[in-house]
Amino acid sequence: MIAQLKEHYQKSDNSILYLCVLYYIVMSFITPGFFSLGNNWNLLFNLMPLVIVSIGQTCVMLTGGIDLSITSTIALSSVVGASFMSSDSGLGFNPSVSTFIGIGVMLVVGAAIGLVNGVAVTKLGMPAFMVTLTTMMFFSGFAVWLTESQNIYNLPDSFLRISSMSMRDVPIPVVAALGVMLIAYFILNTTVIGEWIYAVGLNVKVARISGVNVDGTIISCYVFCGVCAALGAVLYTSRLETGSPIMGQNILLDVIGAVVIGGTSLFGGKGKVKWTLFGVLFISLLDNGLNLIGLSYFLIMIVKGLVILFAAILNVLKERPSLAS
Amino acid sequence: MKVIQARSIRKVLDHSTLILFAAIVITFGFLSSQFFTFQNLSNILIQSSSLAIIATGMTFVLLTAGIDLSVGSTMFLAGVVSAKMVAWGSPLWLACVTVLLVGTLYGLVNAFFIYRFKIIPFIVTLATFYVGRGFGLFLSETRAMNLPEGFLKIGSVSILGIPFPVLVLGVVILSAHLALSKTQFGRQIYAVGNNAEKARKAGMPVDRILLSVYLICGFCAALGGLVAIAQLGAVSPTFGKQSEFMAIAAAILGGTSLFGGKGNVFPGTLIGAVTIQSIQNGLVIVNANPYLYPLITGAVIFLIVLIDSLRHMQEVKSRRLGASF
Amino acid sequence: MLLELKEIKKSFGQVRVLKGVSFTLEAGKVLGLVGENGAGKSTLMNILGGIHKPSSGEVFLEGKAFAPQGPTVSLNSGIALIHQELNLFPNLTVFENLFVKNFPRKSVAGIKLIDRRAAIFRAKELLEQVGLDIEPDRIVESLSPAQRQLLEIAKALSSSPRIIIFDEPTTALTRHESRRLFSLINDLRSNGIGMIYISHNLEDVISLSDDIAVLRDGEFINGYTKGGGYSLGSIIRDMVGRDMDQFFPDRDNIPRTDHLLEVKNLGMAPIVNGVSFVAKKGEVLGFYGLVGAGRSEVARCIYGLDSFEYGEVLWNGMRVKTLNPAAWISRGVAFLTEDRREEGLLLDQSIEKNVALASLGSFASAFLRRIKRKDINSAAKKKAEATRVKCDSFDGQATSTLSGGNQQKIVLAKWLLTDPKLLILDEPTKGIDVGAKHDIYELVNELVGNGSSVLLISSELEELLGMCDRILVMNRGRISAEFAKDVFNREAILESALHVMEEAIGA
Amino acid sequence: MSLLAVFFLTSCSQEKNGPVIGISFETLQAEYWVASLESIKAECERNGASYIESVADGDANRQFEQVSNFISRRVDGIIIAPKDAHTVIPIIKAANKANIPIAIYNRVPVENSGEYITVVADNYEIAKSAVDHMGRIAREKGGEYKAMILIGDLGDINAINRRKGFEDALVEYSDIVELVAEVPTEWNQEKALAGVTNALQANPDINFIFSSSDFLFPSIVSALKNLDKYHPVGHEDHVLLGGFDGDAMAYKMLMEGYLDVDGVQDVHFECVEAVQSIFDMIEGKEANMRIRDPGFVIHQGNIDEFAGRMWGADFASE
Repeated sequence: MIAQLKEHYQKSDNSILYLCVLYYIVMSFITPGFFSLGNNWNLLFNLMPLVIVSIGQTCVMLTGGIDLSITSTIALSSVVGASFMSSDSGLGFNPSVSTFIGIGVMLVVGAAIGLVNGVAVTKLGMPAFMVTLTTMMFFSGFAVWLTESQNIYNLPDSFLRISSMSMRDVPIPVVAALGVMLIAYFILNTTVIGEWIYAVGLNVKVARISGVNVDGTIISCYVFCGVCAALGAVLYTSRLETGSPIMGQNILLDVIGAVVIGGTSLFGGKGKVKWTLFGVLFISLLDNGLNLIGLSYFLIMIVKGLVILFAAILNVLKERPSLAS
Repeated sequence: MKVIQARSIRKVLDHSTLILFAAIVITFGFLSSQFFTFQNLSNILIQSSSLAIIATGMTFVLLTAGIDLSVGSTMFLAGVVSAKMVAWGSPLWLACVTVLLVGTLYGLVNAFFIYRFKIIPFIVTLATFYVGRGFGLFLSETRAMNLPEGFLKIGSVSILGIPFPVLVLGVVILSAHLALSKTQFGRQIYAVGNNAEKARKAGMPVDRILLSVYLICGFCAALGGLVAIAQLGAVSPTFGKQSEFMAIAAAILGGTSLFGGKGNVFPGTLIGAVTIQSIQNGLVIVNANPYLYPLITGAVIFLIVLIDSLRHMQEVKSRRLGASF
Repeated sequence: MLLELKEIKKSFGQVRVLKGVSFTLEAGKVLGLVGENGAGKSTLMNILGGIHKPSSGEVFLEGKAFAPQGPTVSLNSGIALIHQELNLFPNLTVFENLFVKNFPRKSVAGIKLIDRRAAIFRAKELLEQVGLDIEPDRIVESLSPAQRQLLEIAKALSSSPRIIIFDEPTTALTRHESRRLFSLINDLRSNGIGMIYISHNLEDVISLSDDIAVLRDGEFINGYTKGGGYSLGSIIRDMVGRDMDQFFPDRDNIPRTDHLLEVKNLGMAPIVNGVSFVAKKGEVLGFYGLVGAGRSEVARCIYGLDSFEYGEVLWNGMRVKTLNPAAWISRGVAFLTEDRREEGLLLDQSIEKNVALASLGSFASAFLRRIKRKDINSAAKKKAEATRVKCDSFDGQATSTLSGGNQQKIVLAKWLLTDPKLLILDEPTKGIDVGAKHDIYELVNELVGNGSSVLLISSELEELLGMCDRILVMNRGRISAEFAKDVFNREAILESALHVMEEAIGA
Repeated sequence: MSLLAVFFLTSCSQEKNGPVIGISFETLQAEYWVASLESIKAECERNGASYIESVADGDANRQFEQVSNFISRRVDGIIIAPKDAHTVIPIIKAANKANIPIAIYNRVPVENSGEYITVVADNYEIAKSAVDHMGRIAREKGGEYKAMILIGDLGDINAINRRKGFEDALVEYSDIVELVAEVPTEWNQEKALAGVTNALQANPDINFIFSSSDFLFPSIVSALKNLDKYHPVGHEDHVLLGGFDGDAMAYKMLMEGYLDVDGVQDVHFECVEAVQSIFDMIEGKEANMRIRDPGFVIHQGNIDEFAGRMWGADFASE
């Protein structure tokens, strides 16, 4: 029985998920309130925007790139979208129309930043890290400048309800995250462009010679990533009822960390949607549990670091047991 | 005619980083007469010394295709440990030596996990990034700490007319440059960065080389931290935050590749760090609107990277043409 | 006895690669080691080089038991390996590559720094020995493949070895450069150095070697000694395990007269200088020339991998405006490039995915471009099987684990799956074994038999003579001669490839 | 290994009886926040309550998540120092919905229908009166002044309010004080040091400096010392200095006679009142819902009277 379990564990690529389950069980015993309906809902809600943003990042990383500008994308689309919707700025549409327009504008902002990144990386041949580092600086500065640091509020109710509304008993954020995951899964596993993304990540030259539209593939990944970040911004903005120019500025390492811990390679060509889901689950659980235990600020950081290291070691030992000795 | 033109374009592109650096300096010089004073230029050097020292260590790591996200935490830890030691009555020199040891030790921890368990550097240093800051916050009880006069004196003395931070910077850059370009160890770093597997096959001490670059990076981070606090006279809980990104940016701006094997400390990384600092300095000197800082900084760095990649494309083309002769 | 191997066995997991191989090497002799890919030659060499340890068996070096613990030990004991995959670091200079493990050093203020002058001086000596005329401080990235190969040999010499193992040293070299290498080998032989020479070019092996050992499937099959009466045929039979009646299979196609591809005055100074030619339907058109003559570059320009300065390309009589791989593939043109590891294969990906890569579009639905997974997988598998690739699994095995010949077959299968009207092959048989070569020739013939055309670029004149309907010779970026099948003339072709043209010097 | 560590840590800090208070701070980057957090925790303990704490690192979303976690853990009361006036609204709604009393520390939420306690020092007013006092000193001394302000993070509402207070106060003195440098610091000491040095380079005659937070003083002092411009009040080259917060560094500078004016928030008062009101609500008593910390401006003239009320005094003596 144990031997079978062990063999299954050795073979499967779900080890991070198992780690999550283990962590969940342990935490349920030692933390009051962890294993409760309310907390599970919390977990789920905290997870969703992060999942959406991370899925976009996964696509970019599959091509061998990286997108550091997701935080500024979230901030900029939050304030731009909010200023279209806010009753203060007085565009004067009726609430549901302006919600519609607002979300549309947010997604367009995301796509536009993605397009800038993608074009710079492909057509101008700039390294992704530097491109997105500078666009991060630029667009987050732009968001702050645009609003002069002020938050934008008085958003229409129909927009605010997004984070609490349900569609056939499934909350909208969950629907959105599931939707993004399904789309990403569909694209990566069943379409031509999905195959192209992996091929580009594994070897650009081979891909180009084999007729892959390399530039188009990479650009679409950055655009997709930007749209995902913007979608994350929709959920965040709706949840906080505020368009904020510094929204999401601290989630960058969480997102990239989650994707990489899930197993997606930083060098491209290797990664899966479900891995990223597990990675995000791992990071969120970690935060949630440590938060509930009531550890102090710095202990949470120390433990978080140690657990990440621990997970990585487990994963390595699984793949290469010889390193244990 | 066409050839001459092409050649002169290439000449310009070859020294793009330097030329752009000059352009920045000249632009600010025009905007403010204060910029071009000896005092201000030496200010720029003093202010960039800490970043340049950290970026030097980072360059070693980047050359092996690694990355170290934990340098900011190491800086912070260095600051906290030194402040604590001095507060407990230890002599200054002992505090400094201990701090450098702590930094090196931190590098050792990174290297240990990277080469003992073969975990990718990104994850290891992400984990130590959290642990380091958490531990520093624990030691400092998340409070700002002021350092005694003695520290500030180190920061402001001049030896033979050279300000102390610049002197330290000079020694670091010189020894790093010598080590990278004139020693066997240095050349082997480039070899490992190009292809670790080949280097191993060729019988190079790959593990030892990887170990040493992380040690060097940890040491430089601690030293950079010391240089910074010697100027500041205090350590706040946010000390060193985001330094890892700035250090990486400085190195890449100086021509170091994230994929290993390419780059240098002198003039590359030094120019990178000084460029970043000059922009900041110039903006203050001309009393620019504070909101425009990130916009201008982002845009200028983007431009530098763009020109650099155009040069690179040109180079690849001409190299291919020259290959068979 | 310089080196003696006794009953060497080696398994990787379940796979037995060497099943007990024994042979000896004497000082001042060259041992030719031949066998198909996968016969175990490379593993054997890696054992001598200290990279692998044998599962059982013994090695004796000058009578003493020898079990190297790593590459350094081997090298220090006087065994130098020249790998097929070059172990150079392209980001370092020539002299740095020569001495990267052990620079000449001088002490400055107690610190050991590289003695650059001494290093360059010694580098020059070594380069001269192998006949490589380049500055020692050039970046290796800027060297041609042939220059890199020679540099690799110079590197091996720098450790003053007693035994040198050459693994396919001539694949990147021209005939001329190869001859230079052979004379170097003869010099080394007379200096009492023992050498093992591994190559698929059996003529070279026969002319160089004092002894020849044939391996097949990890076993020692037969040994020959110079003057011991053997022929090319008998060696091939030992290698393959069967008779190979005719090396270049027959083809009975008649090229048609209509132009499929026409290139007019194509140029990219200084490598390609006004090249014009026509490829007809149903023919095999060969390109011969020295390395660097511009053959590959012409193909790369046409295919849109490199840009060119002037000239035009016509396809079926129509001028082609968009020159990029995707557009060419949709027209029915495929290009097997020279560097299969860097440009041909996704090494971490399965055979199935590699074969399917260039044909994804034609197996996708119009709406949403969904891939018809079943169709494409079975088609890919069928194509791969048709190339007689040897592998464990089509969907689970990464192509990096395959031998060179099998990898090349996968790349070929990828292009055949696109059903090309024109297939451009750039050095398709470089570094692959006899059996695989034969398979590839047959595949080419089958394709041409169905009415497609092939553009064959090769440095092996034999191959071109055996396969082509027409041969174009390139020299310094120009087409210097054209030969039709009935007037093929070995000497004339070589002459026009080597001849230094008057105007070329003037330019 | 680390799981074991978690076990260990929790077994130490578990299960006291009495109410549990969730404390969520947006940041701990200035000493002021640390002092507040410590003080609130001490107050909780004094009242026989235990607490769980979290810090959101400047991220409103994370703070929302952390407070949601508190709520699902069913804490008895919540004290929160929110990121800003707007993003706290959904947090208030969530707490109200779960029927958990909530106190908003240091920042006033914008108008809303929720039920909550606010404890606030008016950043704008305190900054304005501090700078106003600087202006008065300047007028008394006479002469022309070149002014510099160190601005905090442009994404932080308190930083913005302090900057606004500064600017509005200066209007009255525009005849003698000219603003020549605005240094953005992003609440970062290194940036502040570089910025101040550069500004002094561009305008060597700056003699009026206001820092949006006391924790940036080390940078200012360091820069001034390098130029030999750091002198006590009364010295002819003294640079007029003003700050905000009331931390230990400011206390020391005041006592040693280097700092002219400091706007102080009364941490102890704020914390005691906040905790008290939360407990009143938990116990169902009438609670003071709007606690206003008037703060005060301390300067060389009233130092004897007010120094003891400066929270930095306790920190400085440690």
